[in-house]
Amino acid sequence: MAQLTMVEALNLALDEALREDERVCLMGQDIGVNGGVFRVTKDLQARHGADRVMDTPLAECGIIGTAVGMAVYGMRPVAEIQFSGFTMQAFDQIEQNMARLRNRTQGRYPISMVMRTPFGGGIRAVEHHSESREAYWAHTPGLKCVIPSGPRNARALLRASIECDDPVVFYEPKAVYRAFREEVPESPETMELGKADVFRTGADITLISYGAMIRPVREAADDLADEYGIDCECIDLLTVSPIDTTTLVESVRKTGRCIIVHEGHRSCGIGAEVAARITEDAFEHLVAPVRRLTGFDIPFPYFQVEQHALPETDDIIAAARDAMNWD
Amino acid sequence: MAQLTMVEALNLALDEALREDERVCLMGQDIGVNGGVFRVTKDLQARHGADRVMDTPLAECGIIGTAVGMAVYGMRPVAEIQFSGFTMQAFDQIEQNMARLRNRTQGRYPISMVMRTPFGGGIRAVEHHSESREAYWAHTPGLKCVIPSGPRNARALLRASIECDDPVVFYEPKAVYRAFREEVPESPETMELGKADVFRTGADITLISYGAMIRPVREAADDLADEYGIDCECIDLLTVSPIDTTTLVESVRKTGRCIIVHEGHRSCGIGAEVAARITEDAFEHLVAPVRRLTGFDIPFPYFQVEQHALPETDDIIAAARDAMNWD
Amino acid sequence: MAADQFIPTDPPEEHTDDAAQVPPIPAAPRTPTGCFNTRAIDPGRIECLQILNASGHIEQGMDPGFSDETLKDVHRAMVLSRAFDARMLTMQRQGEMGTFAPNVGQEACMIGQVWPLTKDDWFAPSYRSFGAQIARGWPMDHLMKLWAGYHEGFAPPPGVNDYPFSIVIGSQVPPAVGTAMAMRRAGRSECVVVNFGDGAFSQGAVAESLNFAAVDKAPVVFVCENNGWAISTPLHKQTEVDALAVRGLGYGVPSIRVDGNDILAMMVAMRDACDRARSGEGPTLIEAVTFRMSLHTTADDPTVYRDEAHVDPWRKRCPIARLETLMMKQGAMAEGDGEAIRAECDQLVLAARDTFRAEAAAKPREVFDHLYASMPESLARQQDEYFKRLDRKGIE
Amino acid sequence: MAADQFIPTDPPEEHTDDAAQVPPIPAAPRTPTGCFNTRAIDPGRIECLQILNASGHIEQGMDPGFSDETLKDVHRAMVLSRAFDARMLTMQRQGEMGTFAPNVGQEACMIGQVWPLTKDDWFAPSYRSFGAQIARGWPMDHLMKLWAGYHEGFAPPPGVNDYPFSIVIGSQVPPAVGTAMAMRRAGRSECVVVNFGDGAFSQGAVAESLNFAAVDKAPVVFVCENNGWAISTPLHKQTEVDALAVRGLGYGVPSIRVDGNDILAMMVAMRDACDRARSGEGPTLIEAVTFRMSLHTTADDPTVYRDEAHVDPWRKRCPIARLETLMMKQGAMAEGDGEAIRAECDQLVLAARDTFRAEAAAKPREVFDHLYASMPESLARQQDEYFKRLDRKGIE
Ligand SMILES: Cc1ncc(C[n+]2csc(CCOP(=O)(O)OP(=O)(O)O)c2C)c(N)n1
Ligand SMILES: Cc1ncc(C[n+]2csc(CCOP(=O)(O)OP(=O)(O)O)c2C)c(N)n1
Ligand SMILES: [Mg+2]
Ligand SMILES: [Mg+2]
Repeated sequence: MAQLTMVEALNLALDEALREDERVCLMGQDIGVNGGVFRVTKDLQARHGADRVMDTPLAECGIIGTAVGMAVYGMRPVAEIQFSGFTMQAFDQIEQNMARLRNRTQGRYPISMVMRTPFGGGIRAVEHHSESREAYWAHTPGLKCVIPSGPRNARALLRASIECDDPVVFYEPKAVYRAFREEVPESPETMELGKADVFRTGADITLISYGAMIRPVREAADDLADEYGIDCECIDLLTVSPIDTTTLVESVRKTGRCIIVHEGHRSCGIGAEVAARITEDAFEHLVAPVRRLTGFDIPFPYFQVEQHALPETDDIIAAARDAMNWD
Repeated sequence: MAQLTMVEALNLALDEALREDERVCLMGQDIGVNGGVFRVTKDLQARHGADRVMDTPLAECGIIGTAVGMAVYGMRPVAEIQFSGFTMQAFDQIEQNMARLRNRTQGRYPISMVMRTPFGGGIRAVEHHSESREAYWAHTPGLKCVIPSGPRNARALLRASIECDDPVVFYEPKAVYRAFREEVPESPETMELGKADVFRTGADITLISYGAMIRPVREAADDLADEYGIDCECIDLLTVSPIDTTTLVESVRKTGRCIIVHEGHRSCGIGAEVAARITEDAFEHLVAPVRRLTGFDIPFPYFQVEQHALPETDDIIAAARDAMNWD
Repeated sequence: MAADQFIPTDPPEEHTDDAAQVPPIPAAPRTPTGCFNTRAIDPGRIECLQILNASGHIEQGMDPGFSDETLKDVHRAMVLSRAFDARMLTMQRQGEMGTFAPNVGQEACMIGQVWPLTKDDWFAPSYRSFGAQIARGWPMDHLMKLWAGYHEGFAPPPGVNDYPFSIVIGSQVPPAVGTAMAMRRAGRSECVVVNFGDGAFSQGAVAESLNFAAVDKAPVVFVCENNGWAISTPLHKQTEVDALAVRGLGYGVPSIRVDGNDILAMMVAMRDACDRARSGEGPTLIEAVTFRMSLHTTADDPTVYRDEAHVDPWRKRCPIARLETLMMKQGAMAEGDGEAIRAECDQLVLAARDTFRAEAAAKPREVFDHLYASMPESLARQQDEYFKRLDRKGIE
Repeated sequence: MAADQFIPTDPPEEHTDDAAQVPPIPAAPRTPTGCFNTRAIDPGRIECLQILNASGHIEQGMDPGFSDETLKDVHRAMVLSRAFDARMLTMQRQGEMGTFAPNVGQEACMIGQVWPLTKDDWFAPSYRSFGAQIARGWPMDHLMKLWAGYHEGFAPPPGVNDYPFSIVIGSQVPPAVGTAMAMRRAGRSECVVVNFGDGAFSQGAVAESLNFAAVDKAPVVFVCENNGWAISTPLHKQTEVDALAVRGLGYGVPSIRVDGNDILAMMVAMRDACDRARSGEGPTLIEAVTFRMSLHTTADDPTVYRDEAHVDPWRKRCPIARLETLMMKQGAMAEGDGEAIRAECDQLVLAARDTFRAEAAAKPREVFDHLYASMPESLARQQDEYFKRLDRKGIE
């Protein structure tokens, strides 16, 4: 067992995958000698060679497009996009080939690849470096979108994503990269994709979230219990596409109240989808409408003013108290 | 007054705009001599010259990127993307500059431009030619997304979009292009963007839709009244971003039931957003959960089998009858 | 002050004060006439290859020595492509096909570019490359399904490695390079041929692909089929350069122009390029210069934007006729053989049509089947909803 | 059969049977040595410009004859850029700035590229171009706001036409071309200068931009500041070509390499290119060859990936020192002047810092203000929600 940060846990998962499966290769900007701008791929080129851990030219469309082509040939590329804001440069290849080539060829060419990219705010970065656009991927048939929340599940989910026969957008909450350490077992671990994690059970209200927002949700649940006697059930989606509707609906059928918390923009965001599904399937159990506590429909604010545009612990507490008083 | 198809009405609006405002220019692939593959820009190059009605090279990112630059200089470009499936090639420029340059420059450079593109299925086209991805635009802060449903509102909304000081994605339902003719007044007309149209009032259930789906919704409402005595209120969103929440909520507060019908994929689609908003604001009036009758989360099927993947009149009727019996 | 006020009067001195490691930046030649008065690179310096000239004669000393059998094979493949083309147009006009993109006149490009490929190699076609697809082993009835809007048509047939064609212009190019990158890593001596048009060359994705292929020394041959038009857009509106091959050099990809209506030149250039790829020398760009003789697609009306006069001169350059002249001359073909082969090819196409008609069946219940390796639960629920809809409508 | 089996033994015949309108496809020179044995284009043929050599001497006969005043102006601008750079690094280390990208060593590129521009022209910078931004009239305190994460910093100051810098690599280039296209249509003799790096040149958007500019004859000057590195990626991993300028020729854009550490060469090349643009001759690409002397950004640690030995030779090529040698020689500068100017520039930067400190204030209530010309109702509702949140937290 080792106490690892998320960055170290991801590095471990990649190293394991490279060791155990010769089809696996990594590609991206500055991932080789430099080990990636966040050091997620540190030392991997030295260990596995420049043909398996490739520094690419500065062109995201080229990265994703060529990764697709490698997957078609049977490799399992893991492509890094330096920040999720730059996935826009690869949108065509993501939507047209990564997501659809399997379908187009009637299953003949499975696209077993992963696009890893750090997302989200909270690290005082410049514009285009704090995007949370998981809803784009959830709205793109053919993709899966996986979002870890801590070192241990990051490692297990990344391994599972690399082993998955479908293309996965692996969205890494960069605010968590070095935020804390966690015990990560020696022996390889994977987790089932598409399964949400009920990490706290409770009777009064369901709090749904993922990624870096899990921390404030957890804190809020503690405070709500301690200070207001409100008993929260907390769910970490882990996979935002496909969404584990069953787990969510089961919870809300029990609690009757729900808040979904995320950084991404509100309109047509993950929260909209979660709210719609829960309302469809748990309507008669709902005591209050599902509340969305999300990023606003504005570009992520620059770092002097970014903090309060993100849902914080006290905002979750306030929203939960409101929901408990709803009428 | 003239009886025009939507293609002719759009052509009229563009011609008017070119005549009345010298800042307006058109750009796109094959829009000049060829008049566009759907002939929306027919004769406009001959009338207004090749510098104002420009044939561009085959590069969508270049088209939208340069259009942004023209807008920055004070022109009002109207850029055509031949099919909405190819807007993916321009996603970077749409998200990073078209949508955000005004905000980035604190209002110094308004991006008064329109990206026109035909969307939707129903014309037996090949893959990538039937996409409905308005949810991408609705999830992208800074854009407006306008969708006409008939010749007359197409002409008025296109003029309004060109006059709008903000960037507009003008999504043209190509199944309607030549589907029917409508009276279009001689004198120029515009319509306010962001306002939904309640084109039929009713007491029992609200049917919300836009674009090519308005036709089956209208037919379904007629049949539901005639055959089942169900009195539908029908709303044409016209602008899917921003959504005219007030009009929707008012209606559902009255009817208590709602179906949203669209071609686009379901997860994180416009229907999710509409359902979430209505539930937030009309929860206590809802008798049944908002029902989404939408495209599925699969790539739009090839044309031999596309028909039944689109909501049809009888599907709307069935859904409305279900909703009336909901318990 | 104008540029020519600083025209140097003497040849510049050599510098002697730079450290050895300083890159050779201010290397000669420096312009003697101001900065921009000369175009430093002359597109004429791009090499051009023609072997079989427009009258069907082999240029002196350039005979590649192909056997009669080889010539007969490629000839037949070209004739078959044209027969398929004609039949598809008819079927489209009769409502049996969706939009279709003819390739009449481009048969030498089509067949020449896949001629050197083995089963282990890969081909990434564009939508106009059906002649090449047939030559690569795609059954014609299969391609008919594709053009008629059946999902099955896009699945590469068993034993064929290729990509299905790409509808989004240029989008096949980055994956094709990726497949080549994978081959190099696998240590196999295989290669990829990727086809795209003169219009497609304007896509940034194609430029990125050239660069990726060059830095990776990927075994890929880029074939830019320059047929002069991208729908209504003639080459001179698409680009300022005359020879698109020049573009490859900007990415370090050796590039050549080939007379795309000369099957021998296409075969030779392609074989060399594939050999280069297989032996680890990296990518090549071949600009095959040809002409779009017919419609862009059946949805297109070229009379709106181009003069038939542009087409006429190209009629004389028919790649099939040109090859036949040679074959007649060197005895690989006798009087009447041409007609016989044409008739035989027509029959093959008609037989394929019959198979197509017998087999093609809309399978609305399969549209969810191939998106994921295992279907997510929430998608399965949508499929249920869809099946109920089909049930209600009484659709199988 | 290998390529050289068909080596022609005689020069090819001319063809005489093509109609006049047939494009000149199989034009000479045909290769005498197989298809790919020669690289048809020799990158050495790209013109290179250096005027002031590395020892500060003007190459014989190349004196552009700039006045002392002009030299003093550009010298001062370069010194100011470096002073700003140093101060920003300090401020960043002290926590007063966000991530910052130094441009030390690239001052000749910076200043030279905007030197010929008037107020009416436009400049589209990349993030490392702050020296040029200062020269274009962006107050230094304004730029400090930008790097410190205040929204106001990105708004071009009154009277300055320019784009704010682009954070997304290459994304500024298509809009810059669009602005030039608009200028041409407006019939003004203005031009746009757009700056991007050697890494950025791998982006497809940049390739598309060259093509758009060329076909439109847009008055734009592309400045590719080739500083040898894109974060940790050296040029030879970024591309196979030695001279990026070659790439412009593939799109029909006249292109030149310039010694980017030679302010005179930059000024002359830029002036010529801008003149070309203004007089309707269309775009130009200038590859300014320089070196990234320092960190990529303050978030970067170059010791991980590059050897200081690569940097050393470039220290001798300091663009400021080189200009000072010339100025001393021609009497535009006297002993001690350099120190005085440096001190003066440091003072200016400190004064800007004071203004910045006095003025910079987070305005969380303004983040919704500038997205739309008029705020949609549903966004206004979100703003209300946000304001209530701020109220609850006690934030102004
Ligand atoms: C990205 C994209 N943009 C636009 C189109 C529409 N379109 C289909 S074919 C075509 C012209 C292609 O020209 P070229 O590449 O020269 O190939 P050719 O048709 O001549 O074979 C266009 C613009 C498309 N399919 N994909
Ligand atoms: C589209 C995009 N991809 C990646 C990045 C991350 N990134 C920032 S700077 C940089 C290197 C740029 O190199 P170059 O263009 O040579 O400019 P330089 O930093 O040398 O001035 C990278 C990869 C980005 N900002 N945008
Ligand atoms: Mg073409
Ligand atoms: Mg660089």
